Amino acid sequence: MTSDIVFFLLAAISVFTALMVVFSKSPIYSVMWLIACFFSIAGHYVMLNAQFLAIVHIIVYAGAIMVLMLFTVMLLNLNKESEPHKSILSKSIGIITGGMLFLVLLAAMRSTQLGPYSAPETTDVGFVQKVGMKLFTDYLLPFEMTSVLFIAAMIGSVVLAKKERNI
Amino acid sequence: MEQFIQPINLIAPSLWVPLLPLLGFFLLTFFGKQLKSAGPWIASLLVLGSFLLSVYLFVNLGNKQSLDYDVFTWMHWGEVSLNFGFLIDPLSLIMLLVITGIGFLIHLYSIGYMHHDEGFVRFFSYLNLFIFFMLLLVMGNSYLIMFIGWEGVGLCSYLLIGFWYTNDAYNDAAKKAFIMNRIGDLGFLLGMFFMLFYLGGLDFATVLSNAAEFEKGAPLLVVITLLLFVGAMGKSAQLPLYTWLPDAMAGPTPVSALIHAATMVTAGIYMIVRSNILFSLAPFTLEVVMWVGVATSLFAAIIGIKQNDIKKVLAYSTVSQLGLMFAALGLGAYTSGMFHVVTHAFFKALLFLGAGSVIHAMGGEQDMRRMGGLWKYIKVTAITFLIATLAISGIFPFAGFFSKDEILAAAFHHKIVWVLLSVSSMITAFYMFRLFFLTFFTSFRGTEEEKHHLHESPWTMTLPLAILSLFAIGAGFLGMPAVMHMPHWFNGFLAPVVETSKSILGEAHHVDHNTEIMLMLLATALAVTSIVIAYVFYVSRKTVPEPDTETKGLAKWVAKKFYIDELYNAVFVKPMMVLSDVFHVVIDKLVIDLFVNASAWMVGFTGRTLRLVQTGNTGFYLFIMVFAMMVLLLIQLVQ
Amino acid sequence: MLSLLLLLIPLVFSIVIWFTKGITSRAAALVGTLVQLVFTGYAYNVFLAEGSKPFEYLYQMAIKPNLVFHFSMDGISMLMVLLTNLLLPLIVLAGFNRFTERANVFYSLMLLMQMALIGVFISFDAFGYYIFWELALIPIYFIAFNWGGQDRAAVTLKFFIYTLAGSLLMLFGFIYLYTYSPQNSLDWAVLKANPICSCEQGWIFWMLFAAFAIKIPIVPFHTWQPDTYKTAPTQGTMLLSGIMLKMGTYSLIRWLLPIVPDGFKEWQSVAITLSVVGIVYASVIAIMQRDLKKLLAYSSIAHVGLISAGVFTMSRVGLQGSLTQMFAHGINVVGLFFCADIIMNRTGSNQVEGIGGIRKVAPRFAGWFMVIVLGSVALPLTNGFVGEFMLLFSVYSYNTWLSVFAGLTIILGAVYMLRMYQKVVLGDAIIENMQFEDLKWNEQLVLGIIGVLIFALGIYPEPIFELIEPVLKTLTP
Amino acid sequence: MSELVNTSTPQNWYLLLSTLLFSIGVMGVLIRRNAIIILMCIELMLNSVNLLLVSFSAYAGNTDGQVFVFFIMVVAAAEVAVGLALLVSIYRNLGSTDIDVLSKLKG
Repeated sequence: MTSDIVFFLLAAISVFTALMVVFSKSPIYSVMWLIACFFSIAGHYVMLNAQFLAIVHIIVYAGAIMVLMLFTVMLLNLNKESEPHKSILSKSIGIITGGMLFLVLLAAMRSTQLGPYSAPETTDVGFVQKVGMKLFTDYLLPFEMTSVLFIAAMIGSVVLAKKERNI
Repeated sequence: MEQFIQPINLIAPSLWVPLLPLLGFFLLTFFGKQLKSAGPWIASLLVLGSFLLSVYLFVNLGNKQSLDYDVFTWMHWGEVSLNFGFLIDPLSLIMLLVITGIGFLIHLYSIGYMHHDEGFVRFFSYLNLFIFFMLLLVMGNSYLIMFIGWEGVGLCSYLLIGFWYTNDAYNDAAKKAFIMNRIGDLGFLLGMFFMLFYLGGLDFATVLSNAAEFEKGAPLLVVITLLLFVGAMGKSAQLPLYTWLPDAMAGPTPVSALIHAATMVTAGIYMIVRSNILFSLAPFTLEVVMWVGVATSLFAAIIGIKQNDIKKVLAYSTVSQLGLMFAALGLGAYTSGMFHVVTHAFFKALLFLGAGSVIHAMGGEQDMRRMGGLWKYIKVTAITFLIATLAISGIFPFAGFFSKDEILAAAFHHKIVWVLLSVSSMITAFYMFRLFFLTFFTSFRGTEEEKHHLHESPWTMTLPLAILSLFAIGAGFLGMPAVMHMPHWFNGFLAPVVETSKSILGEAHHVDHNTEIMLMLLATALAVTSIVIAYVFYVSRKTVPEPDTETKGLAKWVAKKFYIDELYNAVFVKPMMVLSDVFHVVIDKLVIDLFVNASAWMVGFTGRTLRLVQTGNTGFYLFIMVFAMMVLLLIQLVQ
Repeated sequence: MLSLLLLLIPLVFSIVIWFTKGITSRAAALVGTLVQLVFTGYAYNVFLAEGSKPFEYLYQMAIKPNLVFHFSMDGISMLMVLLTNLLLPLIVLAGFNRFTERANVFYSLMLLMQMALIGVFISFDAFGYYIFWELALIPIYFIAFNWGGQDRAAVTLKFFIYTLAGSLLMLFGFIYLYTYSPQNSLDWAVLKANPICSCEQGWIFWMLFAAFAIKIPIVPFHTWQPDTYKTAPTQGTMLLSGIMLKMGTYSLIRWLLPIVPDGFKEWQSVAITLSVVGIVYASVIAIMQRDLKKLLAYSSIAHVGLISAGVFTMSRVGLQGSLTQMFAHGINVVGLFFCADIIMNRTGSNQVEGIGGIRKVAPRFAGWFMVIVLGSVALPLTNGFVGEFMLLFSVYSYNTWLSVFAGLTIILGAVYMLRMYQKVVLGDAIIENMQFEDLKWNEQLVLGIIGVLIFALGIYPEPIFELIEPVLKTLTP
Repeated sequence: MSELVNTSTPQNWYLLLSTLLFSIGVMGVLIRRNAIIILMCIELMLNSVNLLLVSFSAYAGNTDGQVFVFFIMVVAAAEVAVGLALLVSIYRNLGSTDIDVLSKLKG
């Protein structure tokens, strides 16, 4: 029962913060709400016994990505409300479409046949050891490839963000 | 034919008959330069070799035996197999002797005639090739092999007519000959398809024995024979496909003698005699053959009257004589037609060679209006020419008399044909003597220079003339009329070939002896009358045909050959050219490419239209993306 | 395995040639094609001795979808491989006294083309077949585009799009066949053994036929061809007309006839009529053509029209005749284009009119040219006649009247060929002070080989029959 | 240990939650014009999917799902890095991160 309560609590926080991300006026606030949202999701991970992922999630998202975002927002001086508003019409169309997508996904979910899973023999699926074993045996090649991807992304972003002098 | 036994030992010699000239062709083509002036002699000797082999075969085979063997399988599919094989029977033997014999003489003659030509060696290689194909034509044991020869001689005819290839008019004539022949060949080819499909093969034995199963007048046989006759019309220059032959005189004169008088053009007659059973079973075709022959004979004879080129006259006379032969075939007198082929080969070759000798003496001049009085300059030529002219006019006892008389006798029961053929013979006698008198009598009408140049030809040319004139005199005695109480050797020799036809056609209409004698006398009288008329015109009155520009009225029509060439040009050639351009410019470039380009334009148009959807508004793109995702999910759900 | 080697030799040489330069390139190309020819000779012997077994090679590229490269060989494939590998050295040799810019690329592409063509002929799985079919288009596109003449950009684009559109339809057809084949297989034997419902064969027929008809080309799908033949460099034209065009007719026999027999029968009359109309139509156009290469292009359309008509009769004689004629036409048309190339190269004119007089200065050339012309007008004892006789007979067996029209080819063929020969070679030279060297050694060699082949196969076509007859027994009722 | 694992909660709820988060992300993408916020919304959507994967992994007792999440994070990090670099350079050129200004792609 306690776990249900924890879940609902976390879920409420997630949804609320997500909505705030979308609806807050200033980008700075959006970033902040998003960080909060990520933390709640990390909570979900812990609830699902995926400790490794929870930690990585916080490090990568909250620690790295969001800091990067924050820096960018400040660098571009976007913290003040500079965004011209969209018309009510286009806003409502967006909301309606999003809502409809939600309904459709809901309908899809309802018609989904979940499980039945054979009861998991172990509960340590999310432990560092397990994930590490997987990562370094079955998924070794993709794992190594990600490093290549990262280097490419790094170089790419440096090149893109660099000031072009000779134009 | 079952009584024939195969004399195996004769196969090898018979194979060498066509191979020798082929060897000559290759030798002269590839080693012509090395052989130098020996080349033509080698070529001639090889043909002589063929002739001797033919004589050997003739002596050993006689008409009681025949050779029929396959060398290898040429084409085959499924159950059908078409073999490359030879048949030597009395009919082919006669043709073999004529071809190789006259062929050799003409080779010999050409050594003298073509001596100064730069294409001397090339000429002989073509001649050898021609002999090869002609031998293939008469030796084949199936229509297919005959067809090889048939097309092959067409090719050689093309090569030899256009021998002087720098002259475009000659090239045109050569091309015309080839194409006209090809029209006929298509008929032949289709005829072969019918035979292959319905008669189960193409070799003579199969076709003729299977055809004999059909009743007389069966439509299939009529179709086949008509198609074959189309082929014969092309090759043997019958109406309406005759126009190439007069033009073919562009070739060197020995070629005209060999190909366009003695041998190739008689291939059509050979073919019909070869398939006489088919034709006898198709009376309708025989009727057609007869009328075409009669019409051609008369038509060409009339044109012959007004020609002034010595070779053109001879050409029309050839067409006319061929018509006569076809008329004989149409009357069912196969052996008579064949007999005339043989005698005609001798005297027409002689005429052409004589004409060649005249042209040689005149230094290339062919217009009779510029000749005259040549008798005293070139005696040998003149005498042999006279013999040949008498022979073609049908004067006793020259060869033409006997063969022509036989045909007229066969036509006697068919009065209209008989009258027309007699008229045609009479005209023949007239224009031949017109030619003779204009050339050899009265006084010389050429330039002084030409007069100075006049000389008798070398022995290589006069010897063939002499030999041929012996045959022109004597060949007739091979087939003595019944009234002379001598055996008709020729008919007897060919009897095995036509015996089935005889039984199909029934007994020929025999004229009794008195009538026959009367017919002979009448024919001779008509010929003599013509000669006298010609004498009065061209010797006594010394008439010389007027220049071309002054010809008027009907005479002009005749001199211009009734404008048949112009008619063909306007009806077939020109429209074809226009059609060609229309197809190319209108249908290809406009109609079909319109569709092609229209589809290309459609693609472009669609692109230009769909481009407008790309507003560049990122928000809009996002919206569309989400919306489309939703729709896809919905579709998935609904299903 | 031998089949794989047949593919690899040209590929390896193609790569090697890429790294050579100038004169070495064409020498290497000649060596490569000769090696391939010798090897083909060996393969031919093996084939005659052991049948198709040593040629089986299967490579499963993916299991789902079931994509297979299946190489094998039957008599028909062997015939086409022989033709390809026989003509390639001749085509390479034909360019031996010419300067070709970037010769390494040129000959490399040519060898690549050879590989693709062989791949088409020995693929027994529609997947591999389709890949090679498309692969063959790429080198020839670049050859025509880079070394072509006037208007090459537009003309090659038209050619490329035209053929590609056809292939696309073919791809649809094959995918459909794949979906409905019992084991989800595109293997030839499987497709042949399990024909789909005859109600659907009709449109499958058109899908595949469109691709083949464009490649062959059958009127009215032919408008890309004359321009392309004209524009492409002559060696490219030889490849196109001598071999690539045979891909279409070969495919009619290999892929269309056995796989959709009912569709074939259903549309037989239409296809034959189209082919026969094409014969007369193209022949008539050829009569008045002013451009030498375009004239030959139209004559080629006429000839292949007869070939496809023969295939569509579905009879033994028709198929046998068409294969014989494919081989013969490949040889003849290469010879014809080579002669045209020599003429254009020496006189600088590509017009039928306005040359003339070549025979006087170059009698040997004129002689060989005549021989090839004769082969092309199907004179008996030349290779053209054997095939044409059988083809016309097959059309005759199908319908007498059609055969009359088809037979016009022997008249019209003589008309345009002799007209061309007369205007170009005979007569007096129209160009003043014409410099026309007689044949050089390589030209003599090429024309000599072609000439000998023309007569050899015309007199004794048995080797061809021997190869194809056992196969045809299984293809026709 | 075992009571910490929240498998007693029906998995449907996790599905519902991630669907909701995903839809909110989509909505944000649609109604906001600031490119940075759109980028954030995309992150949100990615996270909802991650959540889904982790829940399936936990319920099915299969680690593969978590490995996938790991890779998604890697891709997300790379994407954000490149995306932000793009934004910086766009801002530098156009002086704005408003997506409505980015209409150079008009066909």
